[in-house]
This record gives sequence, structure tokens and C-alpha cells, in this order.
Amino acid sequence: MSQAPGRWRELIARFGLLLALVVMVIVLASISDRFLTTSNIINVLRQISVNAIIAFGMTVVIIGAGIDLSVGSLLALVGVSAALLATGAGLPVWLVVVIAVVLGLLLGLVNGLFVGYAGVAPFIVTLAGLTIFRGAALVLTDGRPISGLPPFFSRLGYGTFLGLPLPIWIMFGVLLLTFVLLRHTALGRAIYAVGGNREAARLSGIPVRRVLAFTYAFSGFATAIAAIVLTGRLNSAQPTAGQAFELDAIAAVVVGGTSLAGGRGGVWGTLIGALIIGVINNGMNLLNVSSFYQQIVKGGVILAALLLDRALSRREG
Amino acid sequence: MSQAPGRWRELIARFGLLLALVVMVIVLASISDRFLTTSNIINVLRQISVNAIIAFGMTVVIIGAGIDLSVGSLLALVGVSAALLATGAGLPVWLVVVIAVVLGLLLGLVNGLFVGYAGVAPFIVTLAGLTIFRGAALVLTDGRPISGLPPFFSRLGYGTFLGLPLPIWIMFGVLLLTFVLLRHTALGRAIYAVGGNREAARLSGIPVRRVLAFTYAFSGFATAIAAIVLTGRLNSAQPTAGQAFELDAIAAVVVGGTSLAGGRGGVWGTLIGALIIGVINNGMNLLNVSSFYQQIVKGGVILAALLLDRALSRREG
Amino acid sequence: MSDPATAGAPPAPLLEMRNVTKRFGAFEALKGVDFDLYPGEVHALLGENGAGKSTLMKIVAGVQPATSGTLRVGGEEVAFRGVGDAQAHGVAMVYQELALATDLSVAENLFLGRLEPFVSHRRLAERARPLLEQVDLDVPPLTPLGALAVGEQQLVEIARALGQERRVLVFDEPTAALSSAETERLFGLIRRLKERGVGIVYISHRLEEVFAIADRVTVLRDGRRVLTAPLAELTPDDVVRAMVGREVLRFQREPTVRAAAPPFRFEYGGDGLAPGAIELRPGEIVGAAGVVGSGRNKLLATLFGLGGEARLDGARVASPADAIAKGMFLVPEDRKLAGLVLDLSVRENLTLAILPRLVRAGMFLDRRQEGQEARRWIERLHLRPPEPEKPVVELSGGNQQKVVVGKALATGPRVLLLDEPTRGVDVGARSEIYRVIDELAREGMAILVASSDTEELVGLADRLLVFRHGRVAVELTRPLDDKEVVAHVTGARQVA
Amino acid sequence: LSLSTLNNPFFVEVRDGAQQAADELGFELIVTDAQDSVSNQISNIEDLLQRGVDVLIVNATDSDAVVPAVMEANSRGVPVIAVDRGINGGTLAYFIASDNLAGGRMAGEFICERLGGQGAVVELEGIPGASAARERGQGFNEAMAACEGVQVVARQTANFNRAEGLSVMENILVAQPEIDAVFAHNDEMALGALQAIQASGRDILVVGFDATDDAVAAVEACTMAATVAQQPALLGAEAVRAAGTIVNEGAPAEVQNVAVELQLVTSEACQ
Ligand SMILES: Nc1ncnc2c1ncn2[C@@H]1O[C@H](COP(=O)(O)OP(=O)(O)OP(=O)(O)O)[C@@H](O)[C@H]1O
Ligand SMILES: Nc1ncnc2c1ncn2[C@@H]1O[C@H](COP(=O)(O)OP(=O)(O)OP(=O)(O)O)[C@@H](O)[C@H]1O
Ligand SMILES: [Mg+2]
Ligand SMILES: [Mg+2]
Repeated sequence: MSQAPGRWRELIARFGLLLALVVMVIVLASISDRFLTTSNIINVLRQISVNAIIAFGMTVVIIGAGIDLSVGSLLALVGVSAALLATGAGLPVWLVVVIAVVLGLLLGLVNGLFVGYAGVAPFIVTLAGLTIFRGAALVLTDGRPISGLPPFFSRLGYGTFLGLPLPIWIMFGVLLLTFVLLRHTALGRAIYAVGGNREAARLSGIPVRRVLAFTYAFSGFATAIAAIVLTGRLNSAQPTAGQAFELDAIAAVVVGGTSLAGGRGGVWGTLIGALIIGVINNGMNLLNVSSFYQQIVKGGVILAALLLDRALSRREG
Repeated sequence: MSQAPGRWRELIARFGLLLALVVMVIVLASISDRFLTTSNIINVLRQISVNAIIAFGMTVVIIGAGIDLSVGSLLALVGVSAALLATGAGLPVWLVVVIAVVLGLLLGLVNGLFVGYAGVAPFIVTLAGLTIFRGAALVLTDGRPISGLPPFFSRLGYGTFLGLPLPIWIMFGVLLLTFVLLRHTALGRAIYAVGGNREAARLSGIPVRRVLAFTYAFSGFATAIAAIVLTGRLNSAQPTAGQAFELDAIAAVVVGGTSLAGGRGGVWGTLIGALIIGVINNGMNLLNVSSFYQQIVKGGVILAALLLDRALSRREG
Repeated sequence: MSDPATAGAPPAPLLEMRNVTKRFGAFEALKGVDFDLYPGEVHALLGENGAGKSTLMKIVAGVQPATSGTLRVGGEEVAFRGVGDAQAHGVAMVYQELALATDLSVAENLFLGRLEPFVSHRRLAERARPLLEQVDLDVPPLTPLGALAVGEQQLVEIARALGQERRVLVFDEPTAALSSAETERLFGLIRRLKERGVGIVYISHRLEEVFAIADRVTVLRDGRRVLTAPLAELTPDDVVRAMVGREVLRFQREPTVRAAAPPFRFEYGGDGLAPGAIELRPGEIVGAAGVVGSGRNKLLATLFGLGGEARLDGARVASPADAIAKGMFLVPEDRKLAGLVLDLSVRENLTLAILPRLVRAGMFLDRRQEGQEARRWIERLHLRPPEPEKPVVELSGGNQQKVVVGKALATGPRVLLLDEPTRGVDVGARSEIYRVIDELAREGMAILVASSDTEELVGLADRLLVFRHGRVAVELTRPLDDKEVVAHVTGARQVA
Repeated sequence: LSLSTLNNPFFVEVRDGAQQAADELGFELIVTDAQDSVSNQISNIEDLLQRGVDVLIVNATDSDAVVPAVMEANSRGVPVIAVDRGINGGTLAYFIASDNLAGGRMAGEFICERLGGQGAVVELEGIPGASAARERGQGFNEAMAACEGVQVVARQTANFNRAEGLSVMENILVAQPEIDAVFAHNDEMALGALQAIQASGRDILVVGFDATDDAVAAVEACTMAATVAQQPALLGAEAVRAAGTIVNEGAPAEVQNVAVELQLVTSEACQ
């Protein structure tokens, strides 16, 4: 077991969680015969894609012992920026996408510079980011949604490749990218070291500040991709999009077994976490649970899943 | 310096932050002649009271290396419970208040038991609490606000004692209580030890689980008091109250210099943090900053305050 | 005792362990161990790193339960559910890994876990003073513990245990960071406890200490008890053979042939260190000695850019990164705080400082080469168990120390700064580390070793700097003599 | 003017309408944004009173919660005008609102009629507990109860949010083989649902609420059946005009209700 490659090790470590997911799927399938249909499975995957993509970036930040509260607002800002460029400036769509992704990366990097170089607590830096990016999105659009986008966006949101919707492909793409980053590059190793013990990392010659700054830039990058996907799915961009997305993303990461204390965890667990949350939401809609009770059920199920995981896994999250 | 009593030590450590607050006050006073009036100072204090009371409880949780996301929903649940009891059950008001506070304490304790004894990550436990308590508040009230409260509540919200509004007295009461708990009781010191190094605390014979459970119960207790104050201030109770209060409370704690990593910080810093946030909000209203820009300004000012603090303080938050 | 049948027989044991086993997952750390302790006895517990000493004693202290077997304290069979239980039964332990809260004051740490419900910091400070005097630690009781040097923290940990009035006291390598002066003082305290009938378990890798203080010895090897006997019947060689199952040659170093290369010249000062300068020649091993708090660790930290002011050949050393860029590397004195990333595996820790060397195609890690590099150091330093994928947090203290040293040695710097390099390392592995250090010096590395172990310094160093009160009080050169060094360190001999 | 939120185009239009009227009348208009938080709003009002405003226009985040703040204004002799949402206490000079209950009923009746009294309907609810969600839902369900052949087969919240409208509708589409119409408590959710419906290729009637630009465009493009139009700009303008009346003529003796019309926006061309 100890020699297992990273991916399997991560999945084995989250064995209890996987089991919880399987139990949920079985229960739902037995209540609703529509649950385990191919189209609903694709539906769930497509629905979690935005949250999962953000959560992959968040995983990197959290492994580095940070937190990024600004993702929801950044998503809105990148989304409306892309939409404004695509509708107003007459730029080719590919260029709009590139600009949007670079914008996300740069704004994330600004967070990262404050955390890494100015040494301000990540919670505060990204909370400031949360309000500032949201304000900027509202100022840019004067609070109005932007529609009338070129057809590229709805093709992105609804097109398929080999039978799978594009958002799902993009999600798996970001998953693999993040996995390779974390497990197979020196930078990824450095992120684990910095998150696990910053002082030890520093004394080992790891450029701690640069590594920290990178994690936030990566989170901004992932969030920008999620923004493009969401803009495609909605075929419009709202300055109010993404509210409370940070909580959903962090929940996926933490349910997936990555420790908020840093230095531990991985991106496959995050996928399971996002799936669990997605399946709960989907299941409640399918079963038409009344909206007041939905919140109670959702909290209870997540707690139960984690208890099962604790009972079966060896180490603490 | 090492011989300075706790309170002064905390304040000295947050010297940069205090300075930032003073700078803000001077700037605002020079722009608006209404800012530094007695009535506006009381106004600001009264406005921060609810957030500050919650944040004091949150400080205790965070020093124990935890987090409590459920405070906003718990506030709503306790508020509507108290309002229902006060309007429906015909109980004497003092008994309603006692029941409400005990309810908050017990629900906080449930969070604490899951964290301390079941070992589930605090983020998840209290996120589940967030949705469950909110759902319960909605179910209890069928989503409707509850008004027609006995006059006790509006007296509580708007009455004064020695010229100061009661919410401010209550806030300082909870502040002192929390300060004494943290600095001058064995339990308080144990919370620092557990938050700073859980393993070392365990090896020293500290009942770690019980200490952790207590911190969440205390947070529930403080939140219940805040709920009563808010119900008085609004003269009604909403099942939708307290949304995003957890972020505001955590922000006050972290701005005040308590580390999210646990083991470090104190409740006087939290007061300063809550004041800074309150002064920013008040100032922007007095200066009539347009609301889109308010968010940008708010984020920027908090960040600037923390940068000043970093530049002047010795140890990192 | 009044029973005629037992009259004249030894008194009832304070502590009796029978057939104790302990498993961590599939790994069996203790395999049916028997152990007992009598009132007024100092019982040494010895064994290689990872033999199971700390594990055994943590069962006694209620830190973790045994997987099977029985434990009797004062004749009563017990199953401790926590440290509090054990304390209530009169058992206290000084842990190998310091169990202190760095953000609380020294005084609070002395009473941690048994503070009165309401704490008056002033009264606490007063109650702390006599305890601190006992171990001769002169710090204000309200100082945050984190501001103390490791050796000083070790003394706090000892003072805490002494303050508890226990029937059974376990010392797990209490002297690993103490110099001979503090060790002597500790022995005085232990003798007084003995007279009062306290039973003491003493774990150490310094054999001369064991022979100086202990009455009986139990040796563990790979989780099994291989020997229990009165020390009077044994020689040090017997004990070492029982521990490692073979002879260990005491490391003897031939003085290095000086390389012709120019020396590294360091100037330093600030942060409690008096301004000064030292030169390190390539191929030379320089030692730094001193009592706890004398500043030898601070010297190394300062040279590495961790506070204070340091210059190498006139150029400022601004930060550790800068120091590394200038060809230095440091083994820090506190392995948990600064040396290891506990959640990462042995392999990942060993290669942490040489990642740039393992990168292919600009960013990807060459896993094969990384594995080779890790296995090389695991073998060379006798890591137990020799598993590269084990998280470092699950290693025994001594093995963790080997990982920190291995990581530093792997970097192959021009100037190597070693701060207590063998803290908690067993005899066998220690000579191995000495051998590697010697080899590196012969290859032209300049090495500065700070240590509280006089024997280690005498065996290794070409030159020895003795620190007192933050300055070099005297510089000694080969041949070095243990007694003379101790005299200088304690200040018994002053040189004008 | 104390607004509940500017994170919603509706209230942005309220502000714009108010601003325009203020400019015409030569008033200085101070706008605050409570970001949908009751306590923010109380603070905002206290701050406004602190600044010595002449007339206070309140768009309450909650009808009960702002009562104490209104009483505070009363005690300082500052007249209060309520916009969009009522206030259940204190003394008001004017109440200017469009009727959410009537709007919900209007939508329900429209759906009933278009389905010819026969079919399955989905209701997308707003933020649980929010007053607009309660009132629109109540009006809608009254109409549904009166329309016997039509069943509400699913009732789920999408929190007034377009992205959630999309995913909740996707899920409902999986669960319900037969859906003839959707009523959403606001246009954002309706547009999200529309996106899901178009992707599924099914033919379902969508009715929204608020008549935002996007929704009106969708109605004109015949993709959405209808949206209930409030006239937010008119709300804002009416409030400021009422303030003008107060300044010129003093506050009325008792509260004057000004009902601003609602209308159903449909497209004739699409029938
Ligand atoms: N929590 C744990 N999980 C897994 N293995 C452990 C754990 N704690 C200890 N071990 C293993 O048990 C064995 C005994 O460890 P122990 O700490 O008792 O050794 P020790 O004799 O005290 O060594 P040292 O002299 O290095 O302190 C080691 O192989 C160690 O890796
Ligand atoms: N961060 C700090 N803040 C304040 N004082 C410190 C700090 N670090 C060290 N000191 C003090 O500086 C003095 C010298 O420390 P140093 O680490 O050099 O001691 P040492 O000789 O290595 O002793 P030891 O063997 O105990 O480690 C000690 O008295 C210590 O208390
Ligand atoms: Mg040990
Ligand atoms: Mg030392």
C-alpha cells in the first residue's frame, strides 16, 4: 500500500468517503428510478463542473495552508469582463477567453502577493478580494446582467465531444492538470511542504513566498476557467454570479479530505467531495424535497457521510 | 513587556491595528464633522454590538484552532425560538431569555461534540450546522418573520443605562466574561494549549475533547445573547436573519490578530477588529459612498489597515 | 511487608508490565515486553532508535493504550484512558518530543493540565520560581515559552515533572539537548527523588550517563526485551552488544589534512550575540560548545540568516534562501519546528532540499532518481524501519533526527552548519553520522557543529569554540580533552 | 433613500427612477444599500438620520425589522416613505408599492388560461423566507388552487439566482416526464430555467417576474411566455415625488397608499 502511486493512495485514503457516496447513490437509485440513468449521471457531472473546477484550484491553495474566499466574486468579475469584451469590443472569441483566463490568473496573483510577500492573513486578503472584485463587477456592468453573447459560449456550455458535454471534459482536464501539478512537479511538492511546515520548507531553500503566490494565481486561473464555463452554461454573465461559491468550493475540498491546516490532501478527494454535494442537490430536486427541509437534509447527509468516513478511515482529515 | 498583564499585552501586540483605527477616525473626522459626535460614536458602538458579541464567542473557538460557520443560522434559530416562546407560549420574558440562551449553548455543544468526540473537521460540522439551523428556523416559522413581541425586547434594543444603550453594556459584559475566561481560568489557558499544539496539550493531561466541545458551546452561548440583542434591536425575529454573519465575525476576529491556526490571539483584538469594520461601514454611509464602490473601498481599507499593522507589529498573525 | 513470607524480599514493584504488545496498523512496535520498576530505583531503558522505548513508556503514561498485555501500578491493574488517568495514579513523564504550549508562559507550562480553576498570573509566577531554580533556569516565569532555546525548554519540561510529586517518573531522553553541567544538576535531583522512594525510568542514548545514574537496565531490540540486569554486572560493551547485536567501534577521527583553499570568513552579531568573527577552512570541522542558553545555537542560526546580522566574506547573509545560495546548509536544532514536514514521507523529506536537482523537463520530478536518492540515505543512516513511504510523523524520535541530517547531507553544501546533529540518535547510527561528516570534511566541506555532547565534540572537532553569555569565551585546539572542555564550558576554568 | 440591495437590476432601476425624479425636482438624493441585510439597513438608516436628511425613503429588507428605525425617524420628526415593501409599524407618510400577491396571482391565472385549464406546472421559489418569495408564491398558489385541472408537480427553491435556476430546472426535468409550464419567482431564475429547457429540447411555457431587460427580450423572442412587470423606475420616481409633496405641503395626516401598476408582459406575435 505504501508504494501505491499518488492517485490510488489518495483514493484509498478516502475509502470511507467513496463508500458514503456509493451508499447515497444506492439509496437514491432505489427511491427514484430516474436517478441512475445515463442522462442524469451526465446531468450531475455537468452541474458540478463549475464548483469542481473552482474547488480544484482551492485544493491547491488549501494544501498550501491558505484559503481563497474571493473565488465567487472573481468568477463574476471574469465572467462579466469576458462578456463585455465578447459583446462590446468585437474581439475574436479565442482572444476573449485568453484574456479572461489571464485576468483571473493575475487577480489571483495579486491575492497571492499580499499573502506571500506582505504577509497578511489569507482570510483577510481574500475577503478583501471578495468585496473588491464584486464591487468591480457591479461597477463594470452597473449591476445589470450581460447577454447577447456570440454563439461560441452556448456551444461551450451545451456542446458535446464523444457524447460527453464539454463542461465535463473541461472539468476532467483541470483535474488532471491539478493532479500532475501536485504530484509530479517540484512546485507541487513545494506546496505540500510549505503548507505542512512553512519554516522547514524555508530552511530547505524552498522559495516560500513565490510558492504561496503561485497557489493563489492557480486558484484564480481555475476560477477564470469556471467563469467561462458558467457563462457558457447561462449564455450570459451576471455581476451577482458566484455568491457563496467559496463555501461550496471549500466544502468540496474539506469533505474530500484535504485538511484546512494545510500540507495534506489531494485533488481526487475534492472530486469525490464535489460529487457528494452534487448528488445531494440533485437527489433533493428529484425527490422534490420542500425547500425548508432541503437545508436540514443537506446538512445531515454531509455530516453522516463524514462520520462514516471517520469511522472507516485511519487518519484524521 | 513580558510582565504586562494580558489585556495590555494584547493591545500592545495590536498596536499597528490600533493606529490604523486611529488614522481612520482622524480621516473620517476631518471629512465629516458629524463623525466624531457623541451620538455617532454611540451609534457605531451599538451597530457593532451584535457582530462583536458573536465574534467574541468566535474568538474562543478560533483560539482552540476551530471555526464556527453556524453562528448566523444559530442566531436566526435562537431568535425565532425566543420570539415564538414570547408571543405564543405566554412564558415570562426572563424565562424566555434563559431558555434561548440555554438553547444556543446546547446547539453549540452539539457542534462541539461532533468536533471533539467524533473528530469531524470543524468546517464541515459547522457548515452542516449552518444549513440545519437555518432550515429549522424556516420550518419553525414557515418562513415568516415574527413580530408583536412584548415591550421587553424593544426596551432591550433601545433602552439605555447611565446614558449608554443596553446593547453596548451587554457587548462589554460579554467582552469581559470572555476575557476573564481566556486569561484567568484554567479552562481558558487549556484552550490556548489545545489550539496551539493539540498533541502537547493531550500529553499534558488536558481533556482535549472536552475543551474543544466547550469552545463551541461558548460560541453558541454568545450567539444566543447576540440573537436576543438583535431581536430587541429589530423588535422582531426573522428566520432569514444572520446571513453571512459568520464571515463578518471571523473577519473581526482575524483582523483583530487572532490566528486562524489557533493558539494565539485574544478578545481585545477582536473588539478592535469589530470597531474597524464598524467604523468603515459607518464612515461610508456618512460620506455617501455609492454602494458599488462601497465594497471596493471596504476591501481596500481593511487591507490597508492590516498592511499598516504588519508593518508595525512584530509577530505575525 | 509485615507478611513473614515476604520479609526480606524486595518491596512490591511500583510498576509491572507483562507481555505488553503494541500495534500501529500492521506494524508491531512492541512484541510481548515485560518490564518492572521498584521504589527508589533508577531503571534505564535502552535500545536502538525505533526499538520501542518511547512507545512502551507512553503506555505507562496513559498517552496510548497497549494492544494487549497487562499494566499494574502499585499492585493495581490499570487501563489508562488518558494522561489524566495516569497522573491520578501518580505517573508522570518527561517526553522526548517536548510537550509544551509555546504560546503560554513558562509558568503556565509548568502547571499545565493542573492549573487551578482561576488563574492569577502573578501567583503562578511565584509558584514557578522555586521549580525553575531547581533546574537552574534563569528566565522570567511569564516569558512566553516559545522564546526559549530548545535546551531551556527541555529544562522547563523537567521542572514540570519534578513539580508533580509522583510515584513513578519517566524521563525520555531528558538530556539530549543538555550539556554536562545541566546533566549533573539533573542527576542530583534524580538522586534526591530516589531517596524519597520514587521509581524512575531513564531513557538515554548516552551510555556514560546510564552508568552514572541507573541501578538496573532493560534493553529492547525491535520491540522485544533482550536483557534486564543490574548495571553493576555489565560493561558498556555488553549493553551495546545487547542493543545492536554486534560490536560498535567507537568513532575515532584522524585530523584532516588542511586543504589549501582559502577560508570562509564569517562576521556576526546582534540578537543576543556579541559581535565576532570566525573562519572556517574547507575540510575543517569546528565545534561549538556551551551550556544551555550560552548562544551556540544562536550562532548557527545567525550565520544562516535567521536573525541577527551575518556576513560571509563581506557579503550580508540576508535570509536562509540567501545562505543556501551562498553554499551553506543548516540542520536546525528543533527538528519538529524547523526540520521536518511531518505529514510528508521519509522520501519526500529527504529530497526536499534537492528538488531542483531532481527536476526533468523544467518542472517534472524524476521519481526514479528521487527514490534512489532517498534509499541511499535510508541505508547510510540505518533508518528503522527502512521504508521511504512512511510519513515522518510515525517515526521514532531518533529516526526523525536521522531524516533531518540526511536531508542536509544530501545537499552537499560548501559550508555545513550542524545544530545538535545527533540529538536522540542511538550509538550505532551516531558513529555512522560521524563517519559521513568526516568523509564530507575530507572532500573539502567546511563544517561547524554545535552540540551539548562533549564526547561528540571532542571526537569530531579540529577546533572548539566555547560559548559563554553569547560570546566565544575560549578557543581550544586539538588534542582536546573531555575534562578540560567540560571545565571551560561550565566556566570552572576561566581563561583571560 | 435606503435600499435593500443594489445587487439586483430591479433596485438599480428603482434608484435610477428616483435619481431622475430627484434631479428634476432639484433634490439631493443620498442612496444607501443594505445588501439584503436587515441589520445593515438599520445601521444605514441610523447613519442617514445622523446626517440630518429631510425625508427618509425606505425600501425595507424586511417589513417588521425596520420598524424600530422608522420609530427613531419618527421621534426625530423625519417623515418616512416606504417603497416596494410595506413597513409594519411606526408612522408612515406614504407607501408606494406594486402588489406582489396580485402579481403572483396574475401569473397563475395566465398559466391556467394558456394551458387551457389542464397540465403540470413547476414553481421555482425565491430565497426561502424572503417576503417577495412568500407573497408571489402565495398569489400564484391561490390562482393554481382556483384552476382545477392544473397541478403543481414540483416546487423547488433556486434562491432568485440564474445559475441555480439552471441546475434546479435540469434536475426537475430529469424527475418529471411531463411539464407544461414553469413559474419562477423572478426573471433570473426563469432565464436559468429557460436555458435548461432549451437544452433539453422540450417545449415548456416559462413565466417570470420583474420584467428585466433580458426577460423582456426573451418574451419578445418568444422563448419566454410572459413576465410580470413591476415598474421599478416608476416606484422610485413616485417615492421622490411624494417626498417633494411632503417638502412643499408637509406630511399627510395619515398614510397614503400609492399603488404602482403591475402588468403582464407578453408578446402577441408569439401566440
Ligand atoms: N503513531 C505511530 N504510527 C506508526 N508507527 C509508529 C507510531 N509511533 C511509533 N511508531 C513506530 O514504532 C516504533 C517504535 O518507536 P519508538 O518511538 O517507541 O522508538 P524509540 O525506541 O523511542 O526510538 P528513539 O530512540 O528513536 O526515540 C518505530 O518503528 C516507530 O516508527
Ligand atoms: N526568539 C527568541 N526571543 C527571545 N529570546 C530568545 C529567542 N531565541 C533565543 N532566545 C534566548 O537567547 C539565548 C541564547 O539562545 P541559544 O539558542 O543560542 O542557546 P543555546 O546555547 O543553544 O542553548 P540550548 O542548548 O538550550 O539550545 C537564550 O537565553 C534564549 O532564551
Ligand atoms: Mg523515543
Ligand atoms: Mg541547544
